[in-house]
Amino acid sequence: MGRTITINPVTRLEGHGKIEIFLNDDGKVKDAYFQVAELRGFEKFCVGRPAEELTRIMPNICGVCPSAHHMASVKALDQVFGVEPTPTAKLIRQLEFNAFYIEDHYVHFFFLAAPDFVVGPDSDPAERNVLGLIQKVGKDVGLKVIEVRKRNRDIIRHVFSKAPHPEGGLPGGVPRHLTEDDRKWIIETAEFSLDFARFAIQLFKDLVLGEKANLDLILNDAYKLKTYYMSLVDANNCVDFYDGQVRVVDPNGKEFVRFHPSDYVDHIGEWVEPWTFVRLSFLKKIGWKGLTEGNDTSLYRVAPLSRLNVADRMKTPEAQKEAELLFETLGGKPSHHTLAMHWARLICALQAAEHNVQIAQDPELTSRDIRNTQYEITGKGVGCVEAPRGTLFHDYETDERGMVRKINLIVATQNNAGPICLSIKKAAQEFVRGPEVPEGFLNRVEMAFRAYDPCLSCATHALPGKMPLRINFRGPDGQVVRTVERG
Amino acid sequence: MTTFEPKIVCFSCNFGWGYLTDPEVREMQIKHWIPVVCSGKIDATHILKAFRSGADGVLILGCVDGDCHFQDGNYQTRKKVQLLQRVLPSFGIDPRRVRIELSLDPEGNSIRKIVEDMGRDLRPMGPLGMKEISAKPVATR
Amino acid sequence: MWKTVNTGAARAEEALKQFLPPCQLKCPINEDIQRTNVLISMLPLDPEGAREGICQIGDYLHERNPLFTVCGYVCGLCELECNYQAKGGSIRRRLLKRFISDAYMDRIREKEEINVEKTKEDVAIVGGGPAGLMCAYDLSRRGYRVTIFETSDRLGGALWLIPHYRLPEDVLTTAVNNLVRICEADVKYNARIGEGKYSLDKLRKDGFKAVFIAKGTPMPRILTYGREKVEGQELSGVMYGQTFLYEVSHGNIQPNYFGGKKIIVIGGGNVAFDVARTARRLCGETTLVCLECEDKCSKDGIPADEEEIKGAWEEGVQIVYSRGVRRIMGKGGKFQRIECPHCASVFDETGFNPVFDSTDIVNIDGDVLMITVGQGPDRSFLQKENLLDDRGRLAVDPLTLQSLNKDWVFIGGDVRKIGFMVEAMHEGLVAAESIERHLRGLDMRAGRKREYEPQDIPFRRIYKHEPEVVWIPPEKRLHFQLFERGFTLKEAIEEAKRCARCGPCVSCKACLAIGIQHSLPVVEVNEETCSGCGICTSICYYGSAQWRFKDGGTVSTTDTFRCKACGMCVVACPSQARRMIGDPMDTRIQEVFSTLGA
Amino acid sequence: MAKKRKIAIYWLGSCGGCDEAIIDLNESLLELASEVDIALWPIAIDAKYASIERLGDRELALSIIHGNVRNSEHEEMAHLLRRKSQVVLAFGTCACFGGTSGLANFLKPNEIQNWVYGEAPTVVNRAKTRPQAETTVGGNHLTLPVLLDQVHSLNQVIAVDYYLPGCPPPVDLIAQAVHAVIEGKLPPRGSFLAPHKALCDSCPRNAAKPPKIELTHIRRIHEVDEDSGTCFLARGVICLGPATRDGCGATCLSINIPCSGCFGPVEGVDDSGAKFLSALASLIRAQSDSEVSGILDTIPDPAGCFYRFTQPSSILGRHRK
Repeated sequence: MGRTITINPVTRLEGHGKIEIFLNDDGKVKDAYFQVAELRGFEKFCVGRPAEELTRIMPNICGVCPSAHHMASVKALDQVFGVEPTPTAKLIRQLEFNAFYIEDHYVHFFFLAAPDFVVGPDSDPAERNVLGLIQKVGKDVGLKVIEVRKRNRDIIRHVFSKAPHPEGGLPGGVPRHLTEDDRKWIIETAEFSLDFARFAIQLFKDLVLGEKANLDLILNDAYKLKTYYMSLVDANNCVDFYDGQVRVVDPNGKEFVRFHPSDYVDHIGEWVEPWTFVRLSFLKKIGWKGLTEGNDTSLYRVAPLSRLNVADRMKTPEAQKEAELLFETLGGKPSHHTLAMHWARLICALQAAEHNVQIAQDPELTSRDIRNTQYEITGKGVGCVEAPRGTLFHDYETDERGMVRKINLIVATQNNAGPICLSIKKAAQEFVRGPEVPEGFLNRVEMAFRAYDPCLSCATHALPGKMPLRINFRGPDGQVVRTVERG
Repeated sequence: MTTFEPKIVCFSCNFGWGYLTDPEVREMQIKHWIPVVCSGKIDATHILKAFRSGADGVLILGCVDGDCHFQDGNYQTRKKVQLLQRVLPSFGIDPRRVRIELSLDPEGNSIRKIVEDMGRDLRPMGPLGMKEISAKPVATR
Repeated sequence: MWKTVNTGAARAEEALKQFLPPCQLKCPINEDIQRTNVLISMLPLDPEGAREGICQIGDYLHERNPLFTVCGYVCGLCELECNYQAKGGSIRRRLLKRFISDAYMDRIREKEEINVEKTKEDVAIVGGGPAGLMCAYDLSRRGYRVTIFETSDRLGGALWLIPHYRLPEDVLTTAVNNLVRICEADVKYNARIGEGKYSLDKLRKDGFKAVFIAKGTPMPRILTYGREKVEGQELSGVMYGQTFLYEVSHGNIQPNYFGGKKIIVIGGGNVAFDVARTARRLCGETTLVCLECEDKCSKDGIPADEEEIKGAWEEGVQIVYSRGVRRIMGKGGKFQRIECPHCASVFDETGFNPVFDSTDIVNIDGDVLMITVGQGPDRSFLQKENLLDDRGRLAVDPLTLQSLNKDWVFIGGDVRKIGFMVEAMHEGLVAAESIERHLRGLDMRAGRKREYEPQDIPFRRIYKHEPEVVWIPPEKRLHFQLFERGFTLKEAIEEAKRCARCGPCVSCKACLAIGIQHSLPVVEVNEETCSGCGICTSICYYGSAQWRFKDGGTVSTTDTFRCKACGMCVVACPSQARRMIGDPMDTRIQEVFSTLGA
Repeated sequence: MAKKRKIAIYWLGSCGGCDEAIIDLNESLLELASEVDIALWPIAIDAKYASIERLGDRELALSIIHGNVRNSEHEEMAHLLRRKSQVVLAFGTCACFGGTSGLANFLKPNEIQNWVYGEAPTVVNRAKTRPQAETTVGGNHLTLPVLLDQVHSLNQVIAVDYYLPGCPPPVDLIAQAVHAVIEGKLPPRGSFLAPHKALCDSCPRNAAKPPKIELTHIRRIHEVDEDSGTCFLARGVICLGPATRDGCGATCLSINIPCSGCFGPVEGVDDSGAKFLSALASLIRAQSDSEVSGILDTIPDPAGCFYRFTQPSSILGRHRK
C-alpha cells in the first residue's frame, strides 16, 4: 500500500513539470519522479521552414532563456550557410549573450534561491520570496537587481529587438551595427554590472556562507549527487559560454571525453520513459544505466557547477579567484554539492560581467563590418552554446535551398532531467519522515531541483504568489486519505 | 449505397460568362453559383470561407486573359489562386480543390458541365471534412 | 437573349467634375463611345443572335447622332485622341460604327417618327447640310415646327462632295431622308434663300420666329499667284474640283469620261485628292500638283491625310510636290499646260505666304485642269442680309452662334468656320439650344461652357495591337464601289474588347444597360483601420486609389471620379480598410455559403 | 480600507516569455503588487482545484491567461479560470491566436512523437516507448496530461473578454491594459487592447515607399544588406507589417528585420494570412503564368510565413490528415 506526494508545478522547460514522491507504508520515501508534462515539438513543426527563420522561431521554445536558443540557432545557421561571422559580429553576439547571462543568473539567484538561505528555508512561505529578501537586506538591493536586469535586457533589445524572443540572428553576422554613442551607454552598463557582480558575490559570502546553518545545508549529503559533468570549454579548457568544445569529466574530475559539438550524436544518448515527455540524456559510450549515481552511472549534469567542475579555470581573473575559493570551501574539485550551483552561478555571472567590460572597450565593436554574406549552403549545422542552464545543442539539416529537413535539439534541462529525479529522491528521503510532514520540508525538497534552475520561469517566485504545494496521501485504492497543503 | 457528390462553389465573371442569359435561369442550373462583376473581386478569404462553410471545391470562371473589363482582374485572381494552391497542401488540402478557368461563354451553357467535370475530379478525394475541425471562437459573453 | 435597358444614363451628370474618355471629348457631339464599345464587345457571337443587339446599339447611337451611319464611313475624329494610339494603335471606332450602321440601315427606314407635339414656334433652317439637319432634328424633338430651305434638290450638302467609293450613296440618302422623316421636318428643295422673294425678312414675315443659316461654302476659291489671280481660269478644260465632285456624285458624268486624257489637279487637301482619285476612276491619267512638300511633319507639309495620299499613290495618281502655278496657258481658248515654279516655302509668321523660286520652273501639259484650292461662303448673300461687321467678317457670337446684327438669326456650320462634318453637326445642336433659349427668353450663355478633363489610359499588363484595315487591291479598285472592307461580327467584338474603357463609370454605365450590375458601387476607405501601406495604390489601374497625408501619417483615399469600383483594392487591402458600398456580392456569398450546410 | 481585488496570472501552453514581459514592468510591477492581490502566478495543476475552487464564482477580478491550449490540463484550467473570473484577458499571441507552437497544426498526428521519441538521432529507444497518460512503474502510478489533436487559441476553448497580442506584449500595452482593468475603464468586451491599424502606420520606413510596389522576385532576409531606411516589401523581402496589428513599437524593423506578424490580424480581419496572401499576390508583376510561378517559387514556405503566429485561429484550422 503506497502513498503519493505530488509537488506541482515545479518547473517548465517546454512547459509544465511536476514531482511525484511515493512513500512506503511506513512513510519512508520509496521513489521520486520529475515529470515534464508538456511537448510542443519544435523539432518537427520547423521542418519545411526556411532555415534563416529558425533564429526567430527557436527562441519561442522558452521565454526565460530565449537568447540561448537564439544564439545556438544562429551559430547552427553560420554552418548551414557556410559562412563565418565577422569579428565584430562575434563581439556583438557575445556582448548580448553575456548580458543575457547576467540578467538571467541574478534574477534566479535573488528571486528564487536567495530567499531560501537569507530568509531561511523554514521561514513563513509568505515571506520567503524576493520581498522578504528585500525586507531583510534593504529595498535598494531589490531595486539594484531590477536595475541590473533592466540595463542588460536593454542591450539585448538594442541588438536583437526583444528580450523575450530576440529576432536579430542572421547567418554570418548581426543585423545592426553599433555606434560610438551606443558604446558609451554599453560601457556604463558593463561597468555597473561588474560592480553589481562583485557586490553579489560579497552578499553571498556574508549572508549565505556567513550562516553556519546555510553552509551545513549546502554540504548536507541530501544535496550531494555524484555524476559526470559536461560543459563547453575553449582551447585552453577555460569556461566559455559562446563557443568551444564539449568536455566531459567523470565523477572524480578526470577528463572522460572532449569532442567537437558536431559529434554530439556519438556521445549523447537520450532515453525515453513512459512517465515523462522529456528525453533523459546519458553518455552513449557508457550506455543507459538507469537513474543511478556514483562512478558507474551514465548520467551527467550541466549548469554552473558543472562548468566549474569541467573547466581547468575560468576565463577571467576575478571569476577564477572566486572559483578557487569555492572548491577550497567545499572540499575540493569536482564538487558534487548541488546547492553550490547557486555560488557557481554567481561566479559565472561575474565572468560574464568581466568579459563584457572587455568587449565594451574593444575598438572592433563599432565597426560597420557586421556580416559575411558569401553564402555557400552546406545543409548541415550544429549550434552549441553553454546556456546559463547548461550545454545546449541545436542540430539542423537543410536542402540545397536552405529549407529545413531535420532538426534535433538537446535543451540544457533535458541533460539534467535524470539527475534532478535523483536529487529530489535524496532530498525527500532525508526530509520526509512519515506522513506527518513538518512545514518547510516541501521547500527543502523544492530546493533540490531549484538549484538546477531548470528553466523555471523566474516569474514563479517573483512576487508574493506562494508556491502552492499539496501532498496527497493515497490509500491502496488510490483514494486520497489525507491532504497536507501549503499555499 | 450513395455516391459522394462534391459541393462546388462556382464564382463566374459576368463579363465573360452567361451575361446573355437570365440569372434566374442559371441559378436553377448551377448549385452554389455566385456571379461576380469581375473575377478579380474574389479574395483568398472568400475561397477559404467557402471551404470552411462546407464546400469541397471552389471553381472560378474568369474572362479570357487580356479581355478583362477592369484591365487585369482575371490575371490578379489567377495569381492569387496560384499562390493559394501553394499554401493549401500545408493544411492537408489538395490544391486541385481550387480551379480557375479563363474563357468566354456569353450564353454560359458550358458552366454546368465545367462544374460537373470538376466534381468528377474531386469525387475520388472524398469530402473535405471541415466539420470535425474546431476553429470557431467561443462567443464572448 | 441579348437585351439592354436604355437607362439613358450614358450622359455624365452635370454636377461632376467632368472626366471623360479623350475620344468622347474629341467628338464634337460627345457620342457615347465607351458605352457602345462595351456593348459591342458583349454581342452574341452568332450573327443571328447578334442582330437585335446591334440594332439596340444603333438606337443608342441614333438617339444622339441621327447621322452616325454616315460618320461610320467618313469620320474618325475620336481616333485621333484615343489613349490607345501610343499603346498599339487607336481603337478603330469608325469601323465599329460602320459595322453597326451596315446592319442598321433597314432599322432606320422602319424607325418611327418622334411623336412630339409640335406646339412651339416655326423655325427656318437655311441649308440642308449636316449643321442644318442636326439643328432641325434637335429643334423638332423640342417641339418646334421646322422648315429646311435647301438650294439643291437633295439634302446632305457638302456630304455629296464625298466620292461614293468612300461614302455609298444609299448610306447618305437613307440617313438624311430618314432624319427629316423621323423628326417630321418640312423641306423646301431648290429654295435659294437670299434670291428674289426668299429674303430673311420675308421668312420673318411668313412667321418664322428664328432662322438658322447653315449654307456652307458653295464658292470655290480661285487660283492665285502672289496676290494676283492667275489668268486662264476661264479656258475650256479648266474647272473647279468641288463642281466636278458634285457633278460626279449626281451621276452627271459617264464612266470612262476621261479615257485617254491627261488630268491635272491643283491642291494638297483631302478634297483635291478626292478629285484626283475620282478622275482616276474616270480613267484619266492624273497628276496632282501642290504647293506643300512631301514631309507632313514640316511646317509646309501636305495637309491631306496619310491614307488619302497612300490611296492616290496606289491608284496611280502622280503627285508633284512643292510647285505653284504661275500661268495657265491654252490654245484657241482650250487649256494646254501650266507653268509651275518651285515653291520654297508656304507659310511664314504671317501665315499663308508662299515664296517661289522663278529660276526653277517646269511646265506640265494636260487636257483638263481641276482647281481644288479650297472653298468659301456666299459672301454676297451675307452682305446683302447685313450679317457682316464693318470689317467684312461674319458678325456672330461664337458661343451662341447668334447674329450680332439680327438677334433672331443664328449662323453656323462651314459658313461660319470650315471644318469636319461633326463640327458642323455640333454647331447645329448649339444653334438649336440658342434658338430655344432665345424664343423662351432664357439666358443665352448660362452654363454652356463646361470644363472636361480627359481620363488617362488605365494601367494594364497587355496592350493589344490594332487590327489591319483591309483595302481592295489598287488594280481592282478603280470604280465607285467601297474600297475598304468593314468588320465582321467577330472582328467587331474583338476590336471593341480592345477598348481600354478609360472613361469613368458615370459616363458609361454599359454594365447597367445590359443588366450586369444594378447600380454603381462606391469604394469607401475606413480611415480608422487604413495604415497607408500603399498596396491599394500599387494595384489600382485607374490612379483612383491615392495617398493622403493625415495627422503625421498617411492614409489612402479614393478618387470617385476615376474609380471603376473594380474591387481590386478591396481585395488587396490587408487591413480590410476598404469596402464596396452597394455591392450585392457579399450578400450573395452569404446566401450561397449558408446552403453548403457546414 | 477596501479589500484588494484578486487577480490571477496563469500560463497554459506557453514559453514563459509573457511572464518575463510582465516582470519587465520592473518597478511598476511592485506598485501593481501593492494595488491588487495577485492570487496566483502561477498555480499548480493539482493545487488549483483546491485553491481556486475555494474561490467563489467570478471572485477573481481578472485572469491574465497566456499560452495556447494543447492538452487536457490546459483545457480544464482554462474552464476553471473562466468560471472564477469576471474578466479574462487573453495575454500574448499564443492565447490570442495560437502562436508559434500552433505551427504544429500543420502536422499530422503522431508526426511529432514519432520523431522526438523515435527517429531523432540521439534517441536510444529500441522498446519504442512512448509517454503514456497513465503508467505504473515499480508499482508507482504516474499520470501525464493528454495531448489534444490540435493547438487551440484560448477563445476556441473559453469565452475571452479582452485580447492583448504580442510575442510577448510590450510593456507599455501591458501597463495600460492592467490599469484599464483596475480602474474599470474598459472598452466593449471582445476588444483588443492595442491599436487598430496595421504596423505600416507607425513604421518609419513607410514614408520611403515607392508610389507603386511591383515585385518581380522575392528575396530572403539573409539575402539583403543592412538598410535602416527602405520598405522591406518594396525591396521584395516579405514583411507582414501591412497585415499585422500595430503596437509592438516596430522593434524588429528597428534592427533591420521585417515583421513576421506576431501581433496578428488588424482590427476587423479574421485571417491575416489570407489577407496578406491576396495583398502579396496582387503586388507580383509578371507577364505570363510561368513567370508568375517562377516568382512564387522564390517565396520560401508561404504557409509557414503567412500563418507564422496564427495557424490555430486561421479560417481553415489544423491539418486535414
